[in-house]
Amino acid sequence: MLSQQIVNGIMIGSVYALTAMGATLIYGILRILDIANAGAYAVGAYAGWYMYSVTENILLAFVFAMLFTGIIGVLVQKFIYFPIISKPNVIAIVPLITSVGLFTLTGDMLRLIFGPNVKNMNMTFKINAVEIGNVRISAEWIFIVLLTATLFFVLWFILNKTKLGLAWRATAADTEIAKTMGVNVHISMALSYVLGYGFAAAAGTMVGVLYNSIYPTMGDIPSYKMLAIIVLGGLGNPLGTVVAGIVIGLSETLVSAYFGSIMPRDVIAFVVLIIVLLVKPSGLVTRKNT
Amino acid sequence: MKNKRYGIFTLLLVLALVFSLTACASEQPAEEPPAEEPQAEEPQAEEPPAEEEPKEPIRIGFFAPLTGPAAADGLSTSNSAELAVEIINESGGIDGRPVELVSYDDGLDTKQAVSIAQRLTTRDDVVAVVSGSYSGPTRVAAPIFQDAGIPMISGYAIHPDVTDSGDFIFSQSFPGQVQGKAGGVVAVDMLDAKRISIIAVDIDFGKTLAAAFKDYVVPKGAEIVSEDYFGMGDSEFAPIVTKLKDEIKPDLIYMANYYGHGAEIVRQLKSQGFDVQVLGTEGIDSYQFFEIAGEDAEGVMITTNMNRDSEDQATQEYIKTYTEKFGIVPDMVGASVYDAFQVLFKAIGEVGTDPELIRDTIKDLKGFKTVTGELIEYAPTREAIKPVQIQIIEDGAYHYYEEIDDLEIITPEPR
Amino acid sequence: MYLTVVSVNIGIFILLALSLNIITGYAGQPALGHAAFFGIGAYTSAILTTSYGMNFWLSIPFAFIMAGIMGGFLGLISIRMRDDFLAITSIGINFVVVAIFQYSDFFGGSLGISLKRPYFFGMKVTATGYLILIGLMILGTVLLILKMKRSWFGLALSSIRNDETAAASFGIDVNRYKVLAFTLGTAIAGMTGAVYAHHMTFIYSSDFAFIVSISILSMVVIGGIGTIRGPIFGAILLGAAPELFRFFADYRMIVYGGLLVFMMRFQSQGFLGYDSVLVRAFKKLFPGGLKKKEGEIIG
Amino acid sequence: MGELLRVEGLSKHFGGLKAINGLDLTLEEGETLGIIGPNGAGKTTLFNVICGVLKPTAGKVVLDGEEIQGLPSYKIAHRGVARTFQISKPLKDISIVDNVVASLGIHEYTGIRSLLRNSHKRETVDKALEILERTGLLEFKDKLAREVSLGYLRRLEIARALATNPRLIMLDEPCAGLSNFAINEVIDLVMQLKSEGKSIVLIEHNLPISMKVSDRITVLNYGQKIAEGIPEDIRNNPQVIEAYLGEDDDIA
Repeated sequence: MLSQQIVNGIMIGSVYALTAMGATLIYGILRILDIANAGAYAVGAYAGWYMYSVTENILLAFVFAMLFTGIIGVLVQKFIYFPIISKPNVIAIVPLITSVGLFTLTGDMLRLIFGPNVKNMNMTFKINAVEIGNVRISAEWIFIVLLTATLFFVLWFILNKTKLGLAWRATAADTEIAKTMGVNVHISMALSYVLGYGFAAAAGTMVGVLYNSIYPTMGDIPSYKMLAIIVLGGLGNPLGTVVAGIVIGLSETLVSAYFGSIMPRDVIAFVVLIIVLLVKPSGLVTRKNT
Repeated sequence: MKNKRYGIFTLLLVLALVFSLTACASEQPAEEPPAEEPQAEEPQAEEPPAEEEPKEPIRIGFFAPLTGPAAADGLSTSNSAELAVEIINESGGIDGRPVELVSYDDGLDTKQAVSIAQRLTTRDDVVAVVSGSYSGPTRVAAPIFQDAGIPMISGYAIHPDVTDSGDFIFSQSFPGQVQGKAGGVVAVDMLDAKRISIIAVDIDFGKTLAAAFKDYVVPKGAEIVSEDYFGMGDSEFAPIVTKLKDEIKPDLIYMANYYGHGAEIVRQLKSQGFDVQVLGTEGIDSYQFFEIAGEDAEGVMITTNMNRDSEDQATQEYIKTYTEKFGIVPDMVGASVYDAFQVLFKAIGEVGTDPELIRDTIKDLKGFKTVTGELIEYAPTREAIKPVQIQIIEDGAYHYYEEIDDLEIITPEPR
Repeated sequence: MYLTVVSVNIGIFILLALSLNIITGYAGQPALGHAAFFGIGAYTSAILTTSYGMNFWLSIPFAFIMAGIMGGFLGLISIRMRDDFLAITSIGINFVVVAIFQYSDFFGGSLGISLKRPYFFGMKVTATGYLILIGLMILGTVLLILKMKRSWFGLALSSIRNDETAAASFGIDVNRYKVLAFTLGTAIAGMTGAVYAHHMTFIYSSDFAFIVSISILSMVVIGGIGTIRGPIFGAILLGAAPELFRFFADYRMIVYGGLLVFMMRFQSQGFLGYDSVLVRAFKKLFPGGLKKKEGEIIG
Repeated sequence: MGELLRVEGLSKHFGGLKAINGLDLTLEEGETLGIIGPNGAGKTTLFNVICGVLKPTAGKVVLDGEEIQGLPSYKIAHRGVARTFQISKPLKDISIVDNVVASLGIHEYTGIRSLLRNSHKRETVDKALEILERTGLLEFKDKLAREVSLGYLRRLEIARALATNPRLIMLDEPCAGLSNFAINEVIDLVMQLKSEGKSIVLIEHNLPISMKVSDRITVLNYGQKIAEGIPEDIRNNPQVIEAYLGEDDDIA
């Protein structure tokens, strides 16, 4: 059973990592704890669901969800967040409250447009479940893990192998220095939001497929769980986020499997976080050069 | 000097704010008497029959979580409330008086429920109230209706303290304890299960049902081999299912949870290839359960109050009209709220709008046919006694499997 | 009665917002788990009155102390962590506390705790009674904060909010004052919790969820952080919002979310914060009426 | 006159970087010690270690015969050591006068009891105004600190240090980025403090200023003392010239 549980934990952990990646990318540049990223997650899920119900093509659904939500992200960044953080003397809580407002707004907008009831993807898989030894991986999971891996590869490629990514990393390291080096930080910020909201949308669509349900409040739990993950991952560090997501996924799964219901699943992320931070106040993976 | 002036200014501001509120509040009594008097006197004035005055509507209060995490249930119940009122008005109202629905959204928040209850009792001039909400909001509202002497029927909240608030408070669903016991009957007496795993949602609903279920099955010789509780928002059940499949190997799973959880559990069971009988509760009595679970839902059994295969005309009529009007199939919470309205209409039709008479009539109601089966009577705890329906999912729909009408089982124990 | 009850609810929010403002507004510490301490107070009082038969009035100071002690622990943690780490940790503490309420049978578990209405010299306390009690508590808290603003304590918190290193360089024990700010703020929230529990006659874990912390923080920020008038105004506005917007119930969450975004975008100092449009207009109308004085602390 | 401050074998390492490495220093009561050295020589780190912002890796700091290394910042302030910051750290959102009042309260921050003690008694405010007058800030007294320019914030640093009524004032580049006129004002102020018998440690990048006000000068490079003596000797020390010419032409 242990091997199956470890696989379960890693699989759900990779979904957590994907969910939190958007918030990490945004924090990396703008230093905002963007709760509204969970709104993008729900919006993305609905966008993906809509495209899938029209075209029955899941890849198209993912692309559409990411593009649609990514564009919203850029608009949100340009017209809401950027003007806020560029004002002098703005306290750190202001962007946070803004993101709470945006999150509330999107959640209820989805309810008004699509109704409170669950929407379903009803996806059928042509592949079969795989069994290796006594570990069984279902078709959904094969699809999800492959897709997540692809997305992470794309992200790694963009951040490490392209000029745009270099600019992003420079801005993340130090906005002021990046500016003096001639980096267009506006483009880095826009990139953060395209990728940030796009990743959230991909995660939302993926969870929609996984649980076959999409509903307006689906972002509620990710909205805070992803905060625990990005902090655990060292705030703004994409690699740290992957590690933290998997650590949380494994912890939740193993606690649930071996300790039963000693504490609610949602709390486990925070318990892990508090323990880690008390021991190592800078998070699991520490950022270089800051 | 400046210091002081500023301090005083701030203080004055605060006092002004606090007292403007108090003032608003104390304005209230001035308004209250006229609001209350007609309410108290109306029945007497109108009860002597055959006085053909302009027909004033009978106002019935209603609250449900239309926004927030339980909005789907809120929608289902408020649809039912609308439908019930629409149908009675089409048939000429009660005693010729139209019924008016005063409906509020509590957002699943107890603070709002308290405000709503106060509003209903002191401003809206309602003769009775139906709760379409969960236990928390219903529980905090109940004592306010009790104190105001306005009858309230709770549609499906199962917290025992709801009806314990007093003699004006009724519950239309059977208490958790009865349903848990009925689940036990299905598990051990009908399906002969020996090794049972419980998976329940960690709120009053899941906890109460699981405890009652255990109390029934353990003395009958069945073994509870595992118990797992999870949070309301959980959707990941792979760890639990893996554990059950690889180690516990139960011959029956009892799920006391809602449709979202239930659907994920059966999908996960299927996906991991674990074939086991699943017994659910009214919590998964919703068309959304099939929509999410699809084929994986086949063979799941539930204990609930509405028999979809009922030959009762009212039941079939309700299912048909509801589906036509709202484009979705009614579920347990909707049906229970619909019934709560039927009970109120019946009582008001018999005795008029005096709250105490309504209360007494409801209390003495016997053998009343509702869409969720025959309401035998209300127990001394004011919780409905009615047969428990056992339904099984076949071909993507709930179907009749059995009915438990043994009074031993379905009568709530006195507390 | 309806307005009285709504006013009690708003009054409770005013106290919560004022108390959070001590931690976040004056001491500048991000605290996103204030509802946890509200809950600790509520549960402390509820357990004392139901399980141990204690008098409601006597349970209030216990709630005050218990929440203050727990808040002090958060303060100790805050010494070790900064800014965003602390913000998230305080969210975490909120979740852990709620989980303990929900999972522990001692705290009534998922069934919550039902309470009886308390008596005051033989009279059942009514909504009006609670309104008076809450009004007095608000008055006391406001007087305390006014006193604090003019004291060395207040100046220490301002210094810490602005620059901890600088504060230490002129002799302020930063850690100690942080813990004190957390203790004081959470203790007031705890005291409020005791009244809340008995006013509602029923509490369960979700009354103190993270979302409640966020609402309290929103009230502080929307009203104007670091002032007294701000949190009071914010609590009245957002506390009354669900009732005010009843006539378009379906859209009220959108209005609420939109208001937060709009305010933060165009008036991030809040309605009545330092140099907000409203305050400037007021100053123009009454020159000298709202003159800034020495020792006035703004956010 | 006796020894006020002694630094013995002091080291502060950040990972592999030895910001200060086995440094010895002494300061007599009433003396003005200038500390000079190129960027990265460890001057500000030295201040941070003496004032308790940083804990030393090794070595002792002795103030008036008592070891104070490793004590928290606020305790060192209580012992009469005041410092200014190279990058000004004003209390931005309170007024200039309150910045000074806050500093005047150095012995008032006694925990919860301080809640009951008024911070704006007449005499406290008067004293603050007096210090503002002395530092040329009186006209800005009601402005918020974030509203005044950098030059005045440097004066505010000194005003705040004075307000703690210190025995030892440690000034970290008080003239950096100021106009010539303002520099002269700061120099006058320092000379005045000197004449009142205050002990001063001054970090100053600008050699002529340092030579003008210091009784003695210590030159740091790579965290070590490379020269020490009266200003005239330092001016002619070849090691100093080399260290400075390597990166800066201030000496000219």
